[in-house]
Amino acid sequence: MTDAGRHPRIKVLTLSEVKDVSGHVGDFDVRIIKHARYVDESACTACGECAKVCPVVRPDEFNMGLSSRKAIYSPFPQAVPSAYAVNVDECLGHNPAVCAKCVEVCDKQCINFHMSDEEIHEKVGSIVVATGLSPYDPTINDEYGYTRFENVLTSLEFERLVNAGGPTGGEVIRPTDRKKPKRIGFIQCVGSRSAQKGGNYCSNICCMNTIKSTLVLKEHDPDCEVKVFYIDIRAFGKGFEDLYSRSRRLGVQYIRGLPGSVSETADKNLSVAVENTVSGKLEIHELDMLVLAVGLLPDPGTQKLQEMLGLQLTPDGFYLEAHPKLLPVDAATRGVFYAGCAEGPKDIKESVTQASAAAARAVRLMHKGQITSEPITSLVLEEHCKACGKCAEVCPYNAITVDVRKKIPAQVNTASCAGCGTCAAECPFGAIVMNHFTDGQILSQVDAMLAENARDKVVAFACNWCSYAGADYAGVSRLQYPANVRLIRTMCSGRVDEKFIWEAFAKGAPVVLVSGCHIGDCHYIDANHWTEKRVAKVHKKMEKLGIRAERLQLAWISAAEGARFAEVMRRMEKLRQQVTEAEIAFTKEILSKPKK
Amino acid sequence: MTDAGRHPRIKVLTLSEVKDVSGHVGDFDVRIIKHARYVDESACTACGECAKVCPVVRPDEFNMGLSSRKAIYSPFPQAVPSAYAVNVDECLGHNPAVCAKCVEVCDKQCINFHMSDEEIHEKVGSIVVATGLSPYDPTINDEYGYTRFENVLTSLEFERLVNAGGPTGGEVIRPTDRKKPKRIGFIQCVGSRSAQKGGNYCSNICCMNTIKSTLVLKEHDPDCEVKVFYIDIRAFGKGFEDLYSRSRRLGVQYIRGLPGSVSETADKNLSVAVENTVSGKLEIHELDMLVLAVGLLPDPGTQKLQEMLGLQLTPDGFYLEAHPKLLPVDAATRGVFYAGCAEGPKDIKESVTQASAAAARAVRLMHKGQITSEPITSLVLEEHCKACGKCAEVCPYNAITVDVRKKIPAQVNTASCAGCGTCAAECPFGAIVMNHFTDGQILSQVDAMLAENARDKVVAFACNWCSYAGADYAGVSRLQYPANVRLIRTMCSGRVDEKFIWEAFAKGAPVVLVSGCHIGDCHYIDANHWTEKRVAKVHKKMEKLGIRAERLQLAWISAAEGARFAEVMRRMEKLRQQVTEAEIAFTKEILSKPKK
Amino acid sequence: MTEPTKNIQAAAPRIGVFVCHCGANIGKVVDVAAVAEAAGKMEGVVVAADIGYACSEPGQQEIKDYIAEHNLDRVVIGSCSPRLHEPTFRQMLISSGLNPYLLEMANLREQCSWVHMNDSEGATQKAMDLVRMAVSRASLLYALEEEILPLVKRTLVIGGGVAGIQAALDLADNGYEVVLVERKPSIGGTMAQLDKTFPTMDCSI
Amino acid sequence: MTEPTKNIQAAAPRIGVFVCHCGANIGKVVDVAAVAEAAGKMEGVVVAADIGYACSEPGQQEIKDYIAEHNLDRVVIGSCSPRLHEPTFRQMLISSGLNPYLLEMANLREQCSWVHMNDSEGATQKAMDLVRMAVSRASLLYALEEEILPLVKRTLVIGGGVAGIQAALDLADNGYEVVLVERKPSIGGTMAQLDKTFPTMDCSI
Repeated sequence: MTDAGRHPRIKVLTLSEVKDVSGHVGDFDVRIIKHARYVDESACTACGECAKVCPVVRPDEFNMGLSSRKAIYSPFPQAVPSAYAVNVDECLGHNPAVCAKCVEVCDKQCINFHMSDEEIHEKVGSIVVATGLSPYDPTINDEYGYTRFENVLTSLEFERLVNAGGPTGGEVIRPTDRKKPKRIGFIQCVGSRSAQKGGNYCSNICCMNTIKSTLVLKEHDPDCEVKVFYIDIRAFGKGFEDLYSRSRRLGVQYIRGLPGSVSETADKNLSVAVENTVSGKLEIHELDMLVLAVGLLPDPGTQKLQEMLGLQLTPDGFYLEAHPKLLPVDAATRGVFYAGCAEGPKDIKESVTQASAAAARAVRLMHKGQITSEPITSLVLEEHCKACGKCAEVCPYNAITVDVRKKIPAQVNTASCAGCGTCAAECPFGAIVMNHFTDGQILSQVDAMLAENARDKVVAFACNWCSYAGADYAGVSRLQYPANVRLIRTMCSGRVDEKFIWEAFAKGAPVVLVSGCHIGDCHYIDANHWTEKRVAKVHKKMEKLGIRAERLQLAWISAAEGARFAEVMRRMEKLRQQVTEAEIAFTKEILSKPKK
Repeated sequence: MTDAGRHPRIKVLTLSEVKDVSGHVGDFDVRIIKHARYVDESACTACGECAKVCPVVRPDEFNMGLSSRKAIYSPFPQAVPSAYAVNVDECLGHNPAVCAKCVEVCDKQCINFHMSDEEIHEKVGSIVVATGLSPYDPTINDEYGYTRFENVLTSLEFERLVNAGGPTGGEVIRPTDRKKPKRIGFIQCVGSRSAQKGGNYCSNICCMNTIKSTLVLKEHDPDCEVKVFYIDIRAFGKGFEDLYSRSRRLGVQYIRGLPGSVSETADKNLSVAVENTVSGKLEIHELDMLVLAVGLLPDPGTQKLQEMLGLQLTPDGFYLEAHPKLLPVDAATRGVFYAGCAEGPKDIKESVTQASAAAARAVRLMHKGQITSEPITSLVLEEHCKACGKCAEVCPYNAITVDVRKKIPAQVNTASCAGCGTCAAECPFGAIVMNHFTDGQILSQVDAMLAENARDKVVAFACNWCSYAGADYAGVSRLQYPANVRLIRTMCSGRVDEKFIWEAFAKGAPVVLVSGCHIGDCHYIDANHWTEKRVAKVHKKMEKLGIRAERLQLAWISAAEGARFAEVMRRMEKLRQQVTEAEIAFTKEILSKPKK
Repeated sequence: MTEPTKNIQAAAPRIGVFVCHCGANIGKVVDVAAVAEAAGKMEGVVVAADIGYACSEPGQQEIKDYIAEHNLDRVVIGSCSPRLHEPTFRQMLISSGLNPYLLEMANLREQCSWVHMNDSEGATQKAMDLVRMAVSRASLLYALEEEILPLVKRTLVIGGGVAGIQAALDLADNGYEVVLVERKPSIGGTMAQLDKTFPTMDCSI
Repeated sequence: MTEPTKNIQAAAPRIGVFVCHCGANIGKVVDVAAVAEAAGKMEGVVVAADIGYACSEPGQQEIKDYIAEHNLDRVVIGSCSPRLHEPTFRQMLISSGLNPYLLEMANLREQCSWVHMNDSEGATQKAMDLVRMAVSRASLLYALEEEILPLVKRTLVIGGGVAGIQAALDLADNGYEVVLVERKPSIGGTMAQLDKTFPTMDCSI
């Protein structure tokens, strides 16, 4: 923390928020609002005289409200920057007649109520999103009586309570009578693994955090009774199982089953009813204090930032990686990287590791001092563009901007474009050229293929990463299939334009196959969703035209599915044999008419 | 994989082993043995003609022995380099009279039996250890009848069986009758979480791997019966819980409890007896096939490499990080980093993330093109060194080399030295100077402190990272304690030389405190273990000399334990008050005699 | 149908077609000589030849000699999968002074000879089609250049918790400027609130 | 007792001692002027003074002026914890032309005035001792220089599984040479054996 605060190349902006980001990889424009601190952070020595005289007392957020602070305060003793701040909403005002006590007492004259919010502009080449987490708040559903029973705490409140630097100096006392609790319970999965409340995902850290807390409790007081109510104990990481065993050896009871209800006794103890799924019996446990192991939610600002940077979210609300296994810290938006709980719940070790990984990826991007854009990108022909916005809608990389209202033609940011070609396939006006995979180039392949004996051939489009690779793998495995299929390679199945399919049928193709990566495995995030929609659309049109929809097939074939590729080819050949001369002739005729 | 194989800056050495590493960060000398492949890897086009004619048939390791390969073979179709290799132990020999069939059939003349192992020397500035894992082998303990019952498979064997690129083309058939199994069981934690067999740690990936397998099975055959026997289902990661729920929704049965025994029926089915810990009853499940979810062990070469590079291992046998939370990919040996399962069991996403992090740390080290060594390092006075080897033994960073046999004086590699000063404290001959914390400098502080009114003062040594910081924190928290303590700061408590303690007592100190980071939290890996041993040694000597051992105290105080610091200070003051003038006089006298 | 404005040929293309035997791998199933001969008659093809191993050093040299001799401006190789040797042949074009995007490959091994081993006739027909398609496409290829865009060597880190701090430090220690933006009055995030075992204020943070 | 050979003073040390009030933080508990006065009489001390805020710009300038005026070669600052401002004052020494390791701090705030607020007498005594200890240590300090060692910009990656491959790629893409050593005949490791969901041969690997 202090290292970051004092590093000559790190500019720390606290009380600050990113308001807007424009531009693209290599050249982002960032607008930041730095809220007024009302204390000169470089001059303040954190002596604390100001807070002493401040008359406004508020609950201390850092201690989860278990202690108090003033309206002028240091968030916590080791804060960086090591300077006080005024919460201006709480402050009585600086009119000397009203208060201004802090201003008077500050020798160094650091306090200045005339400070105002500052707008800061920064130019950066890359962005690391490390927006962290937000703990689940059990007040919403009043889980286990949290809002009604004072001796029910959240795990974060408990954390401050056992912390040597916390409000009790690390002494565990329960709120109602400030006595040492002798019987303490922990309830796991509060706001996790539940369809009703919080997330339905596992929050990753709560099991180990509870186990740690049980060890701390047993260290403080070996005789105290500690019970943990759980579904599964997820001690999955390095050294975790060892801590779990140690906790059990020290006598901590792990009871499988989440409590059904909690009630308060006359002396403010808690009566916990649980069906022990091991014994199968309903048990009542009386406890002095109860700790709710609350889950982790994404930071509330996640969605705003997601829109600003064109990022994706998982159904759980965390940021989605460009590839969940092979590019785990890259965002789909080029130049943006994830670190820490913003990407999903994780512990400190994982956060630190991921942060270093994000740094590696950012450095990899920046070390040359320039961005080389792959030439296989798309290109807008402005004279044809009607600024309809379709291309921007389908681009998985947010690489296209178009002002639909002002009818300003689309613009491709070639640094962000990954070259899937979905925009070119979807453009209703033929206004987008996909370099190296132009309409003309692909259509010429179709035409060349079908110039002779079209009736005998199977036309197949295959994406480079999965289905074309699957075909190669069939070859490596020497899997035999009929020799009349001819593949046309595109980078992504999303490139396969409707007109390629119509051209094939118009030139007499009996059957056409479109193949790509499985849904979820697309090399271009989710461009193959558009393939799927497009094929469905063509199917419908075929039916309308009286062409058997079956003649157009869609198949997902992964790079490892050589056998599946061969099987699909055999199936296509069977299909081809069922297509009659008459059908083909009819199709050619109907498609030769002006409007398809 | 192919990206790595063709990257102009990556030199891929397969069939190769690191034999020896010398030197240090920035300048390692590496000796590598590249075993003969007997095939020219740059010329081979992997056409496979050679394997066709090879008469030697062996089980295919890649398919876990579920298929066969020849003595000349490509390990798997997408292998990099894409070249065949000869297993010379299996080959019949290249005498044309004997065989040499492969040599004859290779058009490009790639096969050369005169190749020999090559020794390669490389100079590098940093090292990434990514030695991976070794799956647990259930033949050792014959778990669940693995060696006796053919239809009991390991999870890796099963993996090859369901793999579209595997020996059955992804068709799940059971070994004995090659029929589709309709009832399949998975047993979790085979070789994990067990004190008896394999590791007693959790192998991290087996739960999710099994869940994935159940989904694949249900996709192949929605009616098949799938049962999973488990202790806890550890679906802890992003999207994991979702897969687990999906598996349960598809009807996969999760049965809590590990089977007690497995027997084989007449028709080669498996009868599994398990105490269902939920129902509490002993159940018998008859299954067609049983899959053992085997745990992950460290690679067998781990220990050899550990010795070569001076690394540490955890009790589980995986590599130990320099700091488990804040430096999770750094080894304690400067310039060495960890990636993947070498550091502990983890899935692909975590491995990839950690690998990027390791790259970031290595790049961070190398980007300046030079190593700046902190000046606060130790220094050997060769004329005093007796080459006893003690310093090298205690150095947590392997930064000192000394040839004990040849009596060559110790040498400090300043690039690796982190400056804890343990060597200087432990050297029996005063031959090591710790820069900026020399004996003279520290003794002068002791002397200056005790020059007047020594009787009233508490001498306290505090390490920079924990106990000195804890004292600061007490200050920040305004915790009051007696004013007669004076702290002497060293970087590590490991620096506190016996002679500093004796000097304090000799100069009339009533009590002395040595304080440092908690065991396990030492900023210098484990240097404070030596502090502990040393204090114990001094305690014994004190007793021998008739000095109350109680007058020397050892306390572990973390940076957050301000309250604890204040409390220890109060305890020291109480202790001080109990020390009599006579005791002090006696101590001074006895210590003024030549031999202490 | 719209054609890219860029895609205008200055002159008639001069295509060379080279069909690889890959030893017997292609040659045993596909009539390589016949394919080369058919290719020689295709539109835009100036020269066509069969080659033992196109990927080998001598094979590449042979092709480079053809390029120079016939002043070729486009090259079609019928051999293995482009996933294997496209980088090799692109490099070869560069060393012949051609733009690497003026290469097209026909996959005659993985997607032809190896999968139609018992149908020489069909495989040869397919090989001819694949080469024809490649030639047709090749005549419409145009040179592409990598675009070089400027880059600001600075990073914005959003969030000052343990992850943001670590990312900032690793970047800064690598020599990059970092702007670290934190909503609260201090950096530290949730970690600063935690008690020891998930670790404490110890050390660098 | 052995003394380091390096640790030989060329001449008598010329130490300056500066005791900071830190506003009222130290000054209200500790008799700062008395501490400064006592320091002035210590061995090796050429000049001693009390300062309002040593860490502030004017405070630092004042000290720098003393250094120049009295030709000081060592500086002792009695103020807050070195964990807070040692970097600040080391920087100050450098800008005064002194080696930064010739600085010593006495912690009169966190470890004195703030923790003995009701014992002015004891705190002042302690402050004097802490300054005396600092002066005594300062007179034995010697200049230290960072050592610059050569570095080979190459990395050895041991193991060619998914982790080794990724580390190698990230390093190579960052411009570093990599030697990737794998025991088996192919890189790929365990990952290459796995079926799809924990993913397969798709994409870049």
